[in-house]
Amino acid sequence: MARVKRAFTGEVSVVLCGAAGKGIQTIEHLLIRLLKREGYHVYANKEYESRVRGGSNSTELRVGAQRIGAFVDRIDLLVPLDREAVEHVRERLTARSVILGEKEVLGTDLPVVEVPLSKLAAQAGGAIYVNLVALGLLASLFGLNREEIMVWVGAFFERKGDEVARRNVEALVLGFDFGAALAGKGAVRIDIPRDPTTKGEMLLDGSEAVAYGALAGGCNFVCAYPMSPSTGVLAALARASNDFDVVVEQCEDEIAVVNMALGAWFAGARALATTSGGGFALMSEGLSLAGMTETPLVVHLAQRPGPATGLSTRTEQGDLNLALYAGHGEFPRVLYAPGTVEQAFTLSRKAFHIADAMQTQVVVLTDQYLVDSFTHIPWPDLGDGDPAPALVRTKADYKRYALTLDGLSPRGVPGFGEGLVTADSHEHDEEGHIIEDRELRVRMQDKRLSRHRLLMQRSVAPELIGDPDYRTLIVGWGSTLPVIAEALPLLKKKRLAFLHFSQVWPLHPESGTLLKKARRLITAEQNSTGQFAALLRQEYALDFHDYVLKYDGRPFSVEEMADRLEDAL
Amino acid sequence: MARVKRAFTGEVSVVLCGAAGKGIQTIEHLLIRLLKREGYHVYANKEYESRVRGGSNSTELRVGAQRIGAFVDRIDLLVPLDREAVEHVRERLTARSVILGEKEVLGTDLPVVEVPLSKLAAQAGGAIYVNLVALGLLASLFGLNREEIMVWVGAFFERKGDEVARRNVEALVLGFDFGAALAGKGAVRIDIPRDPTTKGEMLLDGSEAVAYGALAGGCNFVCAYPMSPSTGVLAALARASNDFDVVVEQCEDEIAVVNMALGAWFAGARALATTSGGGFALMSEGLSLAGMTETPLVVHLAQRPGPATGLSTRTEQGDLNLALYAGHGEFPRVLYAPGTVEQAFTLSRKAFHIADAMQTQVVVLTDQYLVDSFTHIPWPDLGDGDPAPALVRTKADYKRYALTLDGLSPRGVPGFGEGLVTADSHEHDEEGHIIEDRELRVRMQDKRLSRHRLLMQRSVAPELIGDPDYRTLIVGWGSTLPVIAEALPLLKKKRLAFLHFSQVWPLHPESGTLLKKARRLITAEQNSTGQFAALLRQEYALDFHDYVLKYDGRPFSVEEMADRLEDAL
Amino acid sequence: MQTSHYDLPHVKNSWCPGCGNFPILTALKQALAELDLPPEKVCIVSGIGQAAKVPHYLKCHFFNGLHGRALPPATAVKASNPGLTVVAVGGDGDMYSEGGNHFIHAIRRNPDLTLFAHNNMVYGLTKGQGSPTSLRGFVTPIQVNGVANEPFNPLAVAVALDCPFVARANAADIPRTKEIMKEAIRSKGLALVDLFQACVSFNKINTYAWYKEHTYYLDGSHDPSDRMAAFAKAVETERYPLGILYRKEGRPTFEEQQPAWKRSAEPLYARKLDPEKFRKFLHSKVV
Amino acid sequence: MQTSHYDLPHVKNSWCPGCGNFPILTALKQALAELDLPPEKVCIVSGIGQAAKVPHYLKCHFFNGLHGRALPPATAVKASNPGLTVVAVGGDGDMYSEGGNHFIHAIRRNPDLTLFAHNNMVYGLTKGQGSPTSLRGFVTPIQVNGVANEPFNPLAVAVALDCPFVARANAADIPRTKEIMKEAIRSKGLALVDLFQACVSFNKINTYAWYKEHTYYLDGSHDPSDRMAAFAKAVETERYPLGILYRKEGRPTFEEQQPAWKRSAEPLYARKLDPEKFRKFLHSKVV
Ligand SMILES: Cc1ncc(C[n+]2csc(CCOP(=O)(O)OP(=O)(O)O)c2C)c(N)n1
Ligand SMILES: Cc1ncc(C[n+]2csc(CCOP(=O)(O)OP(=O)(O)O)c2C)c(N)n1
Ligand code: SF4
Ligand code: SF4
Ligand SMILES: [Mg+2]
Ligand SMILES: [Mg+2]
Repeated sequence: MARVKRAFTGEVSVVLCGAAGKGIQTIEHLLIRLLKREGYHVYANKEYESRVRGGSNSTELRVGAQRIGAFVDRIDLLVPLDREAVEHVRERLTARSVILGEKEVLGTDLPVVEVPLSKLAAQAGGAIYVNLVALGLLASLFGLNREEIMVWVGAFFERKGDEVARRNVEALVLGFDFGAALAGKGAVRIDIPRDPTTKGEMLLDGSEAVAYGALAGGCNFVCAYPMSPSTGVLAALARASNDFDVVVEQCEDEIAVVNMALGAWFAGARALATTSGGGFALMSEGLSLAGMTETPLVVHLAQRPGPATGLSTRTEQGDLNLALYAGHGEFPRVLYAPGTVEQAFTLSRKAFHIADAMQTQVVVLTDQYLVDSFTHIPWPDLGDGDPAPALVRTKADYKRYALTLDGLSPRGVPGFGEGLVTADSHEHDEEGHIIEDRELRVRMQDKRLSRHRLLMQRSVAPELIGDPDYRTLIVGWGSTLPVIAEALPLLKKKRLAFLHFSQVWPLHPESGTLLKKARRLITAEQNSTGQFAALLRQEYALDFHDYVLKYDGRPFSVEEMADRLEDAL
Repeated sequence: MARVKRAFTGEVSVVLCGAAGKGIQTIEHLLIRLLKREGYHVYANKEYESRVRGGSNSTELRVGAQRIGAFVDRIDLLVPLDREAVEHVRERLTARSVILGEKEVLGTDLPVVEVPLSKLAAQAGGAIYVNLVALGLLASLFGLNREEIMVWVGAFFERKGDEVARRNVEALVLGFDFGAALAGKGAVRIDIPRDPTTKGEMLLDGSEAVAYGALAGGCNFVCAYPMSPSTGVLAALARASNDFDVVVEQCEDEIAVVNMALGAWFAGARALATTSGGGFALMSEGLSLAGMTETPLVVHLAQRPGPATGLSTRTEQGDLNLALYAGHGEFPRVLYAPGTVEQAFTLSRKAFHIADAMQTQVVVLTDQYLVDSFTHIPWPDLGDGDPAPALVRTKADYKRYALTLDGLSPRGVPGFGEGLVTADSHEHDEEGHIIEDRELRVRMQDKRLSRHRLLMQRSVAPELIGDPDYRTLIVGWGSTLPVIAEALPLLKKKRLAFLHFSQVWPLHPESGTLLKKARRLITAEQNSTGQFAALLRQEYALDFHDYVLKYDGRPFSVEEMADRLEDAL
Repeated sequence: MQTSHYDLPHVKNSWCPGCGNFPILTALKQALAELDLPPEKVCIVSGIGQAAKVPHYLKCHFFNGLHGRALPPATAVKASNPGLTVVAVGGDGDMYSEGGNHFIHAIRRNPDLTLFAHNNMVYGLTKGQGSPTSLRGFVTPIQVNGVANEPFNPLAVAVALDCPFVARANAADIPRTKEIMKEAIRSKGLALVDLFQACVSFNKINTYAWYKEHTYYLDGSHDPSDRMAAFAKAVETERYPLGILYRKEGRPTFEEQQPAWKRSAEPLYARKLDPEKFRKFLHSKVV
Repeated sequence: MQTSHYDLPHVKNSWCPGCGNFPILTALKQALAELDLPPEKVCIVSGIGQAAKVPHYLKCHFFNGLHGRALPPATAVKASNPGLTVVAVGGDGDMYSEGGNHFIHAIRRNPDLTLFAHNNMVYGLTKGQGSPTSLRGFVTPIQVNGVANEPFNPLAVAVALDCPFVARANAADIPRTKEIMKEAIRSKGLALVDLFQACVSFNKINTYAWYKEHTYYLDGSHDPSDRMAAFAKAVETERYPLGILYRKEGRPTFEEQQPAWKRSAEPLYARKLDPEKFRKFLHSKVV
C-alpha cells in the first residue's frame, strides 16, 4: 500500500473521520469556506451513525477545479482522528491514499505520513484542539495564506471568548507550519487550478437550499415534527424566522403538522411541512384532505432507509411510491426530486408557485445524501418574474368551488373581500356544502382530476446528458444526478446517454418519446425495487433491461455507479 | 308508463324506499329470511345517505331461481314509503315497473297499483306498522304461507312484548290479505321456481362474512375505530366475542389500532383491524412497522368514495393504490379483494393463515357495496385442513430474525419456550438489535423482500369466465365480480371473456399469460383512474384499450355495466 | 346583529328531529349576534361527526376538515390571520378520541380560539358506538358488555394543563349556554366549553332529562380563579357542575409569541417577502 | 436474582457517556432483580428515542416499535398474555408528544402495565429540539426565541384521569428510583413513573445539579390516596415533588374486563377455536 510521496492535480478527495463529538464538523465548516474563498470548487458530504457521541462518522471533501456534486469512494487524503477511524473507511483506501496522522495512536499497519496531531493539540492547550491542528495542516497543503486564515479563524472563534480564539488560532498555526514543512519535503503536493467565480457563490447544504428556496417562494409558515434527515430544513427556517417573519411551530406530531399547514394555506399563508418517511406516512390522510379541499400544500420529504425506523441517519430513495400514492381516494399532486443543491433551491421555490397557482399539493423529495450535501451554488433565479399569489378578492356571492372552464376555482381567503371562504372534506357543492348527488360528485371529481393535465403542461422536462443519439439510456431521478453524470464519461460505451428526472410526477409530456427512443433502458436507483422504473413501465408500457439498485443506506459513489453500470451495459 | 297487469317469472327486483328510520331495514331483514326459507334465491343491497333520520334510502331485493349477487337498476316492484321515495328512484323505473302504494300519499303522476298501506297500518295500530303491512303484501305476492309467516313473525317480535308482537302480526296479515286479493285480480303475478338448497344455506351480509371468516381463521383479537362502511365487521365480532373469547377494543384512533394489532400478533394472538380509507391512511406508518418487524397482520379495508371524507356511506374501489403502497420503505404484502359474500368469508379465513405462515401483512379489500350485500351462501370451507399456527417453541438460543434458507425465521412468542422474542423497528441483526452495518442491512432487506416470491406461489389465481378462447378480455377485481359476470352474456360479442382477480397483490404467476393472450383489454373498475389497470400495465408492460370507470359512489348495475361494456367493445 | 344573519336557508339540515345539536346551533347564533361578530369575521373549523356539521348550518367562513383534526388548522387560521374570530367545533369522539393529542397540545400552545365540544357521550354519525365520554356500562353494538373504560374528563385535563378558560354547559338551556359561549369567545387564549348534548337516536341513557337531573349551575361561591377549586369541581360526577369552572389570566397566546405578529398586524396573505432583505440575507451565505 | 441476568454484553451501548439513561437502566435492572422477574417473564415495549433503546441494553422480550407508539402494543401484549410483566418505556417526546393520545387513552383503559417516561425535557436522539416538557424559554435550534408553549404536566393529567399509580423519580438517585419502580411494577393497573433524567449533550439547563436542586421527596405527610392532595403536588413547579403522588385502589384493569380472561388464564397463543361450537354458531345463520 501507499507510497508516501504523492501529488494531486485536478482534484483531490479529503476524508476526515472520527467519533461523533470530535469536532469534524468544525473542520468541515471552516475548511470548506477557506477553500471556496481561495477559488477552489468544493463539495462535502458526511455519513454518520444514529448516535450523539462515539461511533465513527466521516466527512468527505472533494476539492477541484470544476464544479463537483458527487461522492467518491476513493480517499486521497485521510485524516483519521481516532483508532477506529482507519478501520471505518479501510475499504475505501487505495494504494494512492495518504494517511495523515500518528501511527501509534491509530495502531494501523498501513503506511502513515506522520503528523503529531495530538502533540500539537496538547501544545495548543489540549486534546480538543486536534481538529484545528488538522485544519491548519490541510490549509497549508492547499496553499492557503497563513496570515489570512489566522485572522479569519480568529474572527470565527471570537464569540467564544479571547482565550478560546487564541488557542484555536495557535492550534491552526501549529498544524499549518507542520503541513508547510511536509509540503516542503514533497511528501504531499496539491496542485489544483483556482477558479475565481467560486468566491461569489453561496455556500449551502441541501437543507438550507430547500429552506431558502421556500423563502424565495414566499413561504411564511413552517410547521414540522423533528425527524432525521428533514429537521435541517426546519432549523434553517427557524434561524431565518425573526428576519422574515415566518411563523414557526414544532407540532405534537406529523398529523398536526399537515393539518396545520393546510389551515395556514386556507387562511392565506404559504406553509411548508418538512418530514421524513415515517412522518410522511402519518400525513397520508391529510394529503387526501388537501386533495379534496383543493388547498395548496408544500411538503418536503427527506428520504432515509426504511421500512419503519430503518437506518435513521442514512440515505435511500425508497419513498417514491409512498409520495405518489399516500392518501385515500384519487387526487392530483406534484412530485419534485431535485438532483443537486442548486435544484433543491429552485424547485422548492417553484413548489410554492405551483401549489398556489394550481391549488395542489407539491412534495419536494430529497434524501439524506442531498440534504447533507454541502457546496457552493451560483446565484439562483429568485423568481422575481414569478406571479403574485393567485388569490382573489372575494365578492359577496363568492363560491369557493365554482365550476369553471379550466377546472380552477378562483381561490379566496377569509377576510380578503366580502365573500365567505370554505373548505370541505366531504363531497360538496360549489359553496362547499355537503352533497350526496351523484352527478355533482362526478363533476367535482372531474374538476379535481382535470388539474393533472394542467400540471403536466407546467412540468419540468427531464434533462438529457450524453449522446443525443443514444441507443442505451440510463434513467435516474433525484439526488443521483451528479453521480451518474460523473460516472457516464467513465463508461467506454458509444451512443449512451443519461436521462435525469427532477420532476417525477406528473411526467413531462416528452418523457415517453425520450424513453422509447432507447433500445436499452437501465434504471439506477437508490432503493431495492426500482420504484421509478415501475412508474415509467406503468405510464409508457415499456420494459427495463437492467436495474442498478442500491439499498445499504450509503450513497452511490462515482466508482460504484460506474462499475455497476458497466456490468449492466 | 306502467300498465298495471304484470307477471314476473324467473326473477324479480323489489325495491323498498323511504326515509331513514321508516323501518325499511326490518322489512329487508324479515323478507329475505322468509323468501330464503321458501326456496327462493335472494340477494339484497342497500344504499343510504350519511344521516341517521330522514333523507331517502332504498333497499333492493332480487329474488330468483338461481344464485344472484349483483345489483340491477331495473325496478320491477317498488314499495315507496313516503313522498320523496318515488322521485329518489325515478330514473330506475321503466314501463314494466309496478308501484305499490297510495297515489295520494305519493303525489306522483305515475300509475300506481293502489295499496292502502297507511290505512291498513292505522288499522293495525299506527303509522309505524306500515313496514309490516308492506311485508305482508310482498309475502303474499311471493306466495308464502299465511299461517307459517304469522307464527314466524310473531316469534320474531316476541322479545318486544306481546302487544307489539300482536300488532305487528296484525299488520302483516292485513297486508297479506290485501296482496292476496291483488294477486287474485291478476294485477301482479310472481311465478318463480323454488330451489330447496337455499334453505340449508347461511344468510350473511358482507361484513358478517369477513368477521366469521376471520373467526374461522383463528381470529381472537379485534381492534378498530368506527368508520363506515367497516364498522359492521367490528360489530359482528363484538357480538361473537362472548362466545368465542375474542378480545375486542375500540381504540382511540386508527394509529392505536394498527399498533395494538401488531402487539397482539407479536404476543401470539391473531388480530384483525377493520377500517375504511381514511383510517387505513392513518395506519400507513404502522404497516411499515409490520414490514420491518415481520409481524403478521390482517387488516380489513372497506372502501368508500374519497378523497377525504368523500361520500361516507357510498361505494368505490379507490383505495387500491393506497393499500399497495401505504407505508414508507419497501416490504411485501398481500391484498385480497373478494368478489362475493362467499369469497369474503373464504379469503378472510385465508388471510389469517397466510399472515401467520408467511409473517406478512394481509389486507382484505372490500367496499360498501360488498359489505352491505346480503345473501345466502353455501356452507363454506372452514379450513379444517389449515395448518396450525406456525409458532415455534423457542429454545434458549432463539433468534427472532435468524437468517434462513427460505427467508422465513421461525416465529416464537414471548412465554412459549425458553427463548427471548424480539421485534425491532430499526434495521437489526438476527437477535433484533440495532445495527448500522451495510452488508447485514442488505441481507435483512433481501430476506424480507424474498417473501414476495413465496407469496406469489401461494396466491389465488384469477378466475376466467366466458369463452376460454377469448380475444377480448374484460378485467375486474373485487366486488364487481357478480355484476360483470351477469352482464357478460348480455353482450352480443364472440370470443369474449372476463378475468376476475380476487387477489390483487402479488399477482398470480399465470396472470401475465392470461392477459397477454387477449387482443383487446378492457378494465372495469369502480374508481376514476383505473388503478388496477395501471398495476397490470406496470407488471406486464401492456396496454389497455378501454376503461370502464364509475365513481359516482353508486355501484355498477348489471344494465349500466352491460351498456358501458357494449360501448367499449 | 340579527341571528338570521347566520342562516343558510338553502342548506338542508341532516340532524335528527329533536337532536341536541339544534339548541347549540341556536345558542351559537345568538352568541355571535350579541357579540356583533358578522359572518365575515368568523371562521369555524370542524372535524367530522354530527357536531362537526355546524358550519354547514351557520353562515361563516369554514374549514370542515378531517375527523379529529379541527384544532391544528384552527390554530393555523388564527396564526395566519389573528383578526378572525376562530371557533373549533366537534363531537366528543372528534375532539377527545381521534383528536385527543391535539386537544392536550392545543391547550399547551394556547392559541386565541374557542373550542366547543358537543358531548353527547356517544358516536352519533357512525350510529351509536361508545365515545370517550360514555359512562361505564353503556351498552352499544360494539361495547356489548357495556363500556369498560373510564370516561375521559376533558375539564379536569384542561385544568391540569392550566387552560385559561374551562367551562361546561347544558345545551338544552339555550340562554345560559349562550352566555357561557359569549364569555368563552371573549376570553383570550384557548377557551374550552364542553357542551352536554342529547343524542335522541343513539343515547337512551343520557337524555335531555338525564342531563337536567345530573347537573347544577355553579354559583357565586365558586371562585374560577382558584385552580384547586376548579379541579375539585371538574372531578365531580354525581352531579356535574355547569358554568365557568376555571379562568386563568395572563397566559400569553400562541400567536402573540410569534415574531411575525410582534411587528405587524397585517394578515399573512397580505405580506410579501422583502426582496432586498432577502438578497442581503443570501449574500451573507457568500462566505 | 442477580442484575447481571439482564446484561447483554455483546450489544454496544450508544448513549453518550454520562447520560442520565444509565442510572435508569441500572435502577430498572435492580428493580426487576429484586422482584425476581426473570428476563423470560418481562416484555419491554418501547418507541423511538434514546430512552426507547432500553430493551436493547436489558435482556428481556421486547417490541421496539414506532416513535410515540409504545402504549397500544404494550396494552395488546398484556391483553394477549397477562402472565407477562409488561413495561412501556420512552422519552418525553415519545410518550407525551407523538404518543400523547395513547397516553391519555391508556390511562382510561387501564391495562396492568408500567410506564417509565424518561423525562430529559429535550429531544435527545434528534439532537436537541424542545420537548413537550421543556421549560419556557429553553433555547434550541428550532425554538430560537425559547420554548413558548406551556410544559406538559404528565402527572397532573394522570391524576385528572384517575390513573391508579402516579409517581415521579429523579433518576440520578438510583436506590430511591429503584424502590419507586418496584412499587410501580407491583401496582395493579397502569402505573406512571415520570423519571427526571439529565441529557448531558443537549440540555445544559436541566442538569443533574438542576434536578437535584429543584426536587424534594414527599414524606409521610402526603397521603397518596387523596386525589386533591395529589393534584396539588402534581402542579407544584417551584420544586418538584418526588415519590408516589397518587394511588387509587380498585380500578378494574383492561384485561380483566375482557370476557376472554374471565373464563381462562391461558395465553391467547395457546387457544384454538372450538370447531364444534363454531359450526353451531354458523348453523344459527341458516335461518
Ligand atoms: C379517520 C376517521 N376515522 C373514523 C371516521 C368515522 N367517524 C366519523 S364521525 C365519527 C365519530 C362521531 O362521534 P362524535 O365525534 O362524538 O360526533 P357526533 O356524531 O356524536 O356529534 C367517526 C368515528 C372518520 N370520518 N375518519
Ligand atoms: C413518526 C416519527 N417522527 C419523528 C421521529 C424522529 N424522532 C426519533 S426520536 C424523537 C424524539 C426523541 O426525544 P424523546 O422522545 O424525548 O427521547 P430522548 O431521545 O430524549 O430519550 C424523534 C422526534 C420518528 N422516529 N418517527
Ligand atoms: S344521531 Fe344523535 S347526535 Fe346525530 S343528529 Fe341524530 S340525535 Fe343528533
Ligand atoms: S443525547 Fe442526551 S439523552 Fe441521548 S444519550 Fe446523549 S445524553 Fe443521553
Ligand atoms: Mg358524540
Ligand atoms: Mg427526551
